[in-house]
Amino acid sequence: MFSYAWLILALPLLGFIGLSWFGNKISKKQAGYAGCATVGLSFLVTLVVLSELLALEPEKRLGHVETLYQWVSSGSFKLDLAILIDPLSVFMFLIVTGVGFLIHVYSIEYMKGDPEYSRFFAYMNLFIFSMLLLVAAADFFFLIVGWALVGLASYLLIGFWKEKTSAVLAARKAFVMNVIGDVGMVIAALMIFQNFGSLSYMDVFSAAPDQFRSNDDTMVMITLLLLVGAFAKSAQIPLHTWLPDAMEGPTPVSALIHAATMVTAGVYLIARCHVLYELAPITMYLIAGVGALTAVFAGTMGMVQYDIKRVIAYSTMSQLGYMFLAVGIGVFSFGMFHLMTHAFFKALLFLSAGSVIHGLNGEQDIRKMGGLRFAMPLTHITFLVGAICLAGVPLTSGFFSKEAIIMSSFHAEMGNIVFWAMGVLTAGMTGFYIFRVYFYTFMGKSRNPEAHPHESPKIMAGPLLILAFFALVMGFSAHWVDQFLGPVFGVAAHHYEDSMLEAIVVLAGLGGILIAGIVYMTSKDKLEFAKQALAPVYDVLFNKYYIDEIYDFLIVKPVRAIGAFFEQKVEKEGIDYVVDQVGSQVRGISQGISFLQSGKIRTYALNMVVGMVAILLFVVFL
Amino acid sequence: MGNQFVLIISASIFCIGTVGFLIRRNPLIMLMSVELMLNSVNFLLIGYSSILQTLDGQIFALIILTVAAAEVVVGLAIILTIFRTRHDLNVDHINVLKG
Amino acid sequence: MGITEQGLLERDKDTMTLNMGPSHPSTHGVFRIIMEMDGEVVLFAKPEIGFLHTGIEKTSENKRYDHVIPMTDRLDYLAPPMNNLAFCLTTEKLLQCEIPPRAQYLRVIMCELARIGSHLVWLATHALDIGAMTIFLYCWREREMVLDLNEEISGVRMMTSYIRVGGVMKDATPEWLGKVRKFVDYLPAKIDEYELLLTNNPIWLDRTRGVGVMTREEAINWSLSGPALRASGVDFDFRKKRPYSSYENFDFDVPVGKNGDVYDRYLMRVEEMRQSRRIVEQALNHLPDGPYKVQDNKISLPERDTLHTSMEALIHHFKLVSEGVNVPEGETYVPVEGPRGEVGFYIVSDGSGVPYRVKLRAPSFMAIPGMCKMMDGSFIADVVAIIGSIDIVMGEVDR
Amino acid sequence: MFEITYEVVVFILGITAVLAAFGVILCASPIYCALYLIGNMVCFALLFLLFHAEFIAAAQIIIYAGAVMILFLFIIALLGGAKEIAEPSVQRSSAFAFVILLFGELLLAAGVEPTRPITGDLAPDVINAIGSAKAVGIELFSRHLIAFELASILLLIATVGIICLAKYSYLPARKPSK
Amino acid sequence: MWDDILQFIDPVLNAGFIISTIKAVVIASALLGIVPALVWLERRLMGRFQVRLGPNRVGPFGFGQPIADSIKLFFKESIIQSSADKFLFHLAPAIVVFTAIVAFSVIPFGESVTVFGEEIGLWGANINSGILFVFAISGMGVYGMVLAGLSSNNKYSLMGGLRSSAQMISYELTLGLSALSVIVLAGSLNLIDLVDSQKTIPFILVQPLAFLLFFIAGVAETNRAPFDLPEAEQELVAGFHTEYTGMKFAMFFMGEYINMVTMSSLVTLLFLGGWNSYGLPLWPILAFAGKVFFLLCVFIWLRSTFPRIRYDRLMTFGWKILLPLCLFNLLVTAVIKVLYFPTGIL
Amino acid sequence: MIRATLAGIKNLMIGMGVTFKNMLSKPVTIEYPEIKRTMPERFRGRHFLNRDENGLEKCIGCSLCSINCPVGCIHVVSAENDPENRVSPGERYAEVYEINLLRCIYCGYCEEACPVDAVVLREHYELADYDRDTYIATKEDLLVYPEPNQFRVNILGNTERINNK
Repeated sequence: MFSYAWLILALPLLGFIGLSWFGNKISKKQAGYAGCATVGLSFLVTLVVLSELLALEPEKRLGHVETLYQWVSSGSFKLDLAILIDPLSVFMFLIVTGVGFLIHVYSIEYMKGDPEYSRFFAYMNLFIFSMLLLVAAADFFFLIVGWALVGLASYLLIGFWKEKTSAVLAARKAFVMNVIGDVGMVIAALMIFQNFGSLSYMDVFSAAPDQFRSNDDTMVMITLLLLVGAFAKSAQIPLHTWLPDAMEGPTPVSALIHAATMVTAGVYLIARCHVLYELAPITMYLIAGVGALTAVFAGTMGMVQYDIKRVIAYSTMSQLGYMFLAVGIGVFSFGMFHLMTHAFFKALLFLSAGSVIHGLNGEQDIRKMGGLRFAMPLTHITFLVGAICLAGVPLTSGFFSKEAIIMSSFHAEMGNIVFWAMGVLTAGMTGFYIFRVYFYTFMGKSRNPEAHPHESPKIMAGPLLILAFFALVMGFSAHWVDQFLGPVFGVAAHHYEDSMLEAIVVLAGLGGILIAGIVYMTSKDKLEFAKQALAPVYDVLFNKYYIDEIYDFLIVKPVRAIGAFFEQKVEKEGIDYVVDQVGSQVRGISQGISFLQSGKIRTYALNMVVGMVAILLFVVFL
Repeated sequence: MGNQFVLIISASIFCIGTVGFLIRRNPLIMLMSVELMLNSVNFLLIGYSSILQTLDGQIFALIILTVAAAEVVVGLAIILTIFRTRHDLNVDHINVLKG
Repeated sequence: MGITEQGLLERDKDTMTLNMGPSHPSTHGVFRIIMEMDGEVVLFAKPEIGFLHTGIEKTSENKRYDHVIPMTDRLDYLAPPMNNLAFCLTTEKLLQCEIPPRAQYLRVIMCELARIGSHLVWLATHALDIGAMTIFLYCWREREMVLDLNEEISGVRMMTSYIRVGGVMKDATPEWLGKVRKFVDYLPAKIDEYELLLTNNPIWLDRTRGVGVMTREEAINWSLSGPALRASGVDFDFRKKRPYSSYENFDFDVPVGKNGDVYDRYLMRVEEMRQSRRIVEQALNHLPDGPYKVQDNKISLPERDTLHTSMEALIHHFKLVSEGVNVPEGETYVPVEGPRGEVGFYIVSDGSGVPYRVKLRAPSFMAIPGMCKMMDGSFIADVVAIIGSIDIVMGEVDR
Repeated sequence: MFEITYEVVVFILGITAVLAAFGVILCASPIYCALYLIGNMVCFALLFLLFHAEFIAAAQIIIYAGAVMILFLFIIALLGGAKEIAEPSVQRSSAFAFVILLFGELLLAAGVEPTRPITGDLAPDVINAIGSAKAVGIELFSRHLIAFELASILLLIATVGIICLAKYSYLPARKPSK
Repeated sequence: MWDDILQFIDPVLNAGFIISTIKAVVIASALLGIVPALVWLERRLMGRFQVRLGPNRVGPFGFGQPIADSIKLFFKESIIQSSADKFLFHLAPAIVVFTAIVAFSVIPFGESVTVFGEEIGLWGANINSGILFVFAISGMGVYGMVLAGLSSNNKYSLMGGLRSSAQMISYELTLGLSALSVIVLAGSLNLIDLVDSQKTIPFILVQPLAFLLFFIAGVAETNRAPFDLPEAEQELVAGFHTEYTGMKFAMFFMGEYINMVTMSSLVTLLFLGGWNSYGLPLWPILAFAGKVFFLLCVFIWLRSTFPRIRYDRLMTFGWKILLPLCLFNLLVTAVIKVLYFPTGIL
Repeated sequence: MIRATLAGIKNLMIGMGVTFKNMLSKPVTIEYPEIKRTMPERFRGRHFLNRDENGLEKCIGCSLCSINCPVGCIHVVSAENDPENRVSPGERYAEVYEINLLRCIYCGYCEEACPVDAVVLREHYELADYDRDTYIATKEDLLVYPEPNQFRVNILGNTERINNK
């Protein structure tokens, strides 16, 4: 029925292979168009799949496994090259290919000056393919393959400017963090295979509720291990440190990784495995807690950063926190909805930021920007749209999705006031930091007299406008998304009405904006006292809570210190002396018996035979 | 032929291979002796695969065949490299490992 | 591993000395190469010559000038007229006699036919060395026609001795000229056929391209000459640069190569065949009338039919036959462009009828060191190709 | 009747294999050793045929006798097959002693009854009906897939290793003139 | 007592055994008889390619020439140089001829016919993995060349032997893998089944690339020009058989020509549809013979046209071009077969 | 690369086409012992001593041929003619006239030197024999006989020897 659906995967793969083989034989323009075309066509195929899916009855939309090829059939272990078509995966396809396509188009212009243009597009196509594979996988095996490939592609892309040391280091960091997650995933997959005898989603999910009670140890273990992977990929505490560093890659990469695809994989994974997670409420609480915590935590860090991309990166973490909170409290479709709206406005923000950076010839420090609203009117508008969506100004998409999550965090079965409070706090901070960036960048006067900002070309503006449009209007599709995803999660999430709480959320967001306006639009001098007072807090926040340093202090330093101690004291003064003495004594003895260590292979072999005789003697006669 | 015959032939060839490995000084012939030993095991496996009427033995033999091919190729390459650097093929003269 | 001298000496221990020749199918005669081989790769090659030593240079010191000519035939036995011409030009320079234009044109026709014939043999054997057997017989088929022409004008297929001091042996008959014209018209199609078989054949390209490369400087320094020199990009041809025997009257191109590899030498020679054909065609079209040898009876024999009528002619005949040409005292050297390169005789005369010293500059001999240099680092199969591409003739190497 | 012929042939081949094995370890010249080893392998291949393992027999000949032993001969040709003179030593005699001991033990072990015979149902006629190659293939790609993949990885590693070991630059140079 | 003995040998004397023996004798002697004919064909055809006549003095059209040659070779003194390894020197040509003949023994050349009520298959033996058998045995043939090279104590021979071993190992892979793509299509290793599965169309139309690769590798396997490196006469004088004279030299020749016949038959069986005549009114065996004859002529044609490939190029060609192509072809074939024709093509 | 490969295959095919075309053409060889070429007039084959129209030997024994021979393979001993029984038209004749055919290089210098057209090199080229002695051509071997066949004398090759020493 969806036999052509594998085209969605095949096209970007084709693009990757083609561009990496013939990339240097074709012109830049051709490479760029080829890279875009594969993703664009993939998007079109997705649309066709979607239309076919919509033509079906809602309950028949589940579980279409398209087997391309029976790969391994070894005894009980079966592995098919198959993709899963259901509303969830198609939903993800739409986001990945749609937003990915826009980012590709944007990159055509953005990466124009780069000498390794075709390599860039090859990697981008690889990334899209890996992400699609991750999403389309019908079993845990291909999920892990996609998972690892996404990691690889992100490594390649973050370290794309390989002559930049920081980029390479960041890429390595991201890779290591991801691999930590992969290990968890692999162990989880092995446990699943051990318990269910299959890796297929269908088999596992149908067998799980019958096989395990709620909060069964095994189930908790599996879900926790899966969670490790999800946390690593979605940059949740404590595996979040790679994400801000990943901003070293080109801006379209940041947009692709942080908006549409990679970081959402964790959310997708939990949503996909909701059957398992529903069997392990403890894990759910953990997810919600970590999500809320990350949201607050990243929000605070985002408030003080000066790198435009870093701020947006922290906001990504923060918004991912929302999504985790959502899936943690069991409102999966809200999580997915927020994932979608976030994909639009975050891609929009990143691309606008990229446009700013492009216009300022690579400048990323917001302190050196300012007054760009005149120089770059279009970018100004698109950024503003992204900012109000992110800040949750009413009637924008961010408002609908965020509000739904925060409402549920209070009202839903697993919600409570703490989650709600953290959500509201984060909402306020969100408004603050994004408008801080906005004011810094677009308002006021230019702080850098040498900068000559210019508006980005049309080909970059197109995707921005499209994204801005969707970011504004997609909020109204909330009901439809619920309807569409409902069958996957068993039941559509309930929409809670509580005008008081809603008002608080809105006010929090608007308040954040207002404070930002007051702080950054007024004269500096009046705030000097506040700065003085908040300096320690500011330092902590600016240094990202010293997390890297804490890791350094807690793990690296002690190990080094212990090592140094052992090296200096214990080894040199204590052991060495003993060893020297022992050694010189032993040398005398060993020289006597060194004929055993003759260096001749045949002697060793003879020893082996003697041993064999002895062992056989033992086995046979005793 | 009963399984005793298979066992005896296999055991004798295995022992002959062992002796060859122990008494010869030419690494090529030592490698050949190892082949003999591997072959004897193969023979045992296939003989028993026929006697027990399963194919597991044949599969094992096939894997051993692969391993043996890899081993020989690498072994010969090592011998060739040693000969190129030392111009000598007597294993007793190669005692870098001497303690 | 970089090759240092020490490394080389270390490695010498597991090299193999391969002795190619003196009787080997593709050393083109009794030529011996002693090669140090590492597997299939030649580390260095050392030539050894002298198996065909005939002592022609020394013998010439005891022969009258006209008696040397049949001997020069035996030097480069694939293109004897070239040697005859070189010797005769040198002697004539010492004699300071003017050669009639018809004789000069006939010499040119013979030489260029010889060049075609020689290159055909070269192509045949070279291709056979590389393994293409059939083209051998195709070339032989055409070469047979050259030999037939030789036979008809001089009486002998190979050792023509046609070019003599003072002119040529006998005048060309109109029938013969007609046959030459027929041959000239017939040849181009056949050359195209060889090219179809070889020039673009990937195996042929594989075997010849990038093999035995000699750069321009190397080629000059290793004193290559002829097509091998031109293949390395040096535009030098005696026929153009220092015209002799009325070559200045002919319009032809000198092909020049770029890479100096075996393939370029092949292309040079094939193109030279075409150019030689052009020269022959022009010579036929503009063949002047007149005597075919010097009308001085002290240098060339009187016409046979005058012997019975003229006593003076008979006396000259007797004198010339029994004493030979008396060449004035002096020494000189005249090079000509042979099919293998510069052929030249250096003659010292003491005024008697016998040369005091004759020295041959043989192109093959001069090319052998360079040839062995090319072999360094090539495969044994390339050695064969390189020998073929230089086209050595042991007759003139050992002499 | 056929049974007796069959057993006689098996017996003869077995004995020949043993004799060939003796040849391998007793010949002075490596070339002859290699030849005896080929003989041994051919005997084994024929025995495999008689044990209804056609595919393994063919693989044995193609891989062992056709490729591996050619490599041996190749190396012998490269290195020169120097003869080896045997000389008695403690090493030799102790080797003989221990190996004879080992052989004795193995023979005794052969007398022990198999404790857990795992028999299958693939009688010769069943295999013949499927075809030896097919049967082995089915088995290999279903139950022993992991082993197969591992073996293929091993081969790959061996390939890489051999290339690393044997890679040898041909940078010839003219001998320094004296 | 005699009764017992008779009873013992009775099963030996049954029809199957006798027929097998007769078949073996017939095939072996036919093969040995083909060799002179093939020599004649090669020399005449080469002559024609080279615008000359070829041998034409002994007998009509020179038919007697190969016979005269073989008589000469029979009675020629067999010279063995004193430094050669005598045993191996004698053994090498025997291996070549033996393996060549044995490899042919499983080649079928027609359907079975009924003679005197006995159904006789036109093949030496019909074994299940016939093609594996051919590869195995013909792979053994290289021992003859290597041993000849080793035992001659001549550097040219040694290099010829080394070349032949390297060449055989390299090209056997291509040979096997390209045959494999056909085997995948037919789903059988049995040569007769392979032919039967080409009833409608020959595999050359389905697998042109495999055919080309197989043929090239086949030419290389039989050491024929342009792959005749082991005996490259312009470089290595005569390669591994430089030192051989008389009958032993002739045996190498016999081996080479029989291998040519085997290889042509194999190509015919695998790719040209064996004895299927595809509508032409031909006896099956004539169809088969005609195809083999054509391929033999192509062998000769190739020899007369192409220069010889260089050793390193040969290796590069085999490993870097033919082998990847083979693998690619096999992969594509297997994928197509699995996806679209899981039950068998045609 | 693909284009190069295709071009290579094309050129290989062209080569095969050339050989095939030549296979269909007429062979250029002639079947020698049955069919013999007619040699050109100037062909320098074996030597002959001519006779004049009276059947006398033309050679006058002047030894110019011997002097002009670059390799010195001609041996002439002259003698006075007996007026009654003339051998040659001149005063003297060659009593001994020998040519060492193994040494001769067939350069034709003797022919050029001869003032009376006595020694000539003719179109006879089948000079192979099993016996070295026969290569010392004496006067009997060299002289042509007027009737019926000029070339009856033939020491070498395919016709029988006339003189039976």
